[in-house]
Amino acid sequence: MAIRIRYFASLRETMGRTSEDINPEGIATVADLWKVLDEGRPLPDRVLCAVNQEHATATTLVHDGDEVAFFPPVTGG
Amino acid sequence: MAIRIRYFASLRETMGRTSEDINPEGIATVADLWKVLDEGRPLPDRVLCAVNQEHATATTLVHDGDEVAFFPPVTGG
Amino acid sequence: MIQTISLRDHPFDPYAELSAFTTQLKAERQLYGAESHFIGTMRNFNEGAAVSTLWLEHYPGMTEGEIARIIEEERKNLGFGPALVIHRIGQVAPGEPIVVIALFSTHRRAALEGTQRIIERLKHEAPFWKKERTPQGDRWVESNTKG
Amino acid sequence: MIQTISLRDHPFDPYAELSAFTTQLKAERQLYGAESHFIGTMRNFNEGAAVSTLWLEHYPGMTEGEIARIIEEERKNLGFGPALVIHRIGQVAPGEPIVVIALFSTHRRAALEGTQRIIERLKHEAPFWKKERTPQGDRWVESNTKG
Repeated sequence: MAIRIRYFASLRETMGRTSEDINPEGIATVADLWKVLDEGRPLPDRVLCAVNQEHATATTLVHDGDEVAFFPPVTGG
Repeated sequence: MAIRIRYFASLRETMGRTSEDINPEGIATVADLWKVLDEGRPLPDRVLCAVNQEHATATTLVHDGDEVAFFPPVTGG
Repeated sequence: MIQTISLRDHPFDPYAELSAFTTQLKAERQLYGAESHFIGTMRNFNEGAAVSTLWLEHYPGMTEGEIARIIEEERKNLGFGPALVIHRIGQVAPGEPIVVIALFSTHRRAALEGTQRIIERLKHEAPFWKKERTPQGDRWVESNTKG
Repeated sequence: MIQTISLRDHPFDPYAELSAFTTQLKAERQLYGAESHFIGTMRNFNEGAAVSTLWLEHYPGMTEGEIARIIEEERKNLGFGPALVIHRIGQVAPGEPIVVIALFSTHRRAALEGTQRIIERLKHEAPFWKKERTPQGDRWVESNTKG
């Protein structure tokens, strides 16, 4: 399936990229997706995520065409 | 002793006066003072008072030269 | 500590007042990351009756003193900085602001909670009395609502 | 319901924005006896270090969507009316406002509590990230404080 990945703030700097389009196989959740992106490592607690621009968790399901974002705790306001 | 009395809002209208200077004898508290002003009737619960421009109660002592005010519940803001 | 308590017998523009007060803080403004305001405005309806004008009576001297005391007590509790309170007296028309409160603080909690506590206490402790002019005649407002 | 959510990449005058929003309400303004504002401003000090400028990153689309969702949920709970939220993005200098919130309601509780809840939730739910430029170098702000 086709997934659009986005990274923000310190995580964007750590990952060394702003976004990427990937076509992973055999993944169901955000946690599965992260492993593909980060060389098999599990999703760290301090990394937050959104699916299609809504807050999500490690167990949120991802589908073909989704936009999935990863970012550190938010600090606006 | 000499006391300056002031009335506000609906109580001013009920009493028919804005202020008065009186020289009562044998009174100690705000409650005593009210009886002098209102033909011996006790201070009603709904009448609030201030002595020298600070909130007071029926048992607050009054002294020569004091300004004592009576008024209904406040409704500002 | 910069502080203004002002009773006004004429309409005022609350946004211009807030802007002017902030300007008065000058460089000190940068100490405060948080600023909280409350504006109470006269509605044209109250308890089911149309209200055409309001008369606000007060106790000159004590009213200002009570507002200052409330601010002082809350500042001691909460630790906010500069404070502005403007309150109308005399005749007020629908749509006109009656009260403006502004507080500045380093962190948001002091300004936000202080504003809430000051408007609540002002309504129950500061000597003001409202008389409403309605089509059924004049009536004194008997008490303020909680919250 | 009149509502504005606006992200700005340039400084703005919060008092002029509040005034303009109120003007936009026209006659509806008279329905609301209470109006509550919060302004968050950039200080020139944070956690012991002088801060010269701030960089505010956001997630275009999601940021506006999250703010709208927060307002909608709180409006359902509290029952306030018109709402304004302005938030800076990009480069911010000390003394410049970062966020402005304004709520209008019939009675004071909805506007006051709504303002407090919206700033709290915005700080913990809306996707913004602050990077500070200090004499010791740039650093990402790691988390927002409670209250």
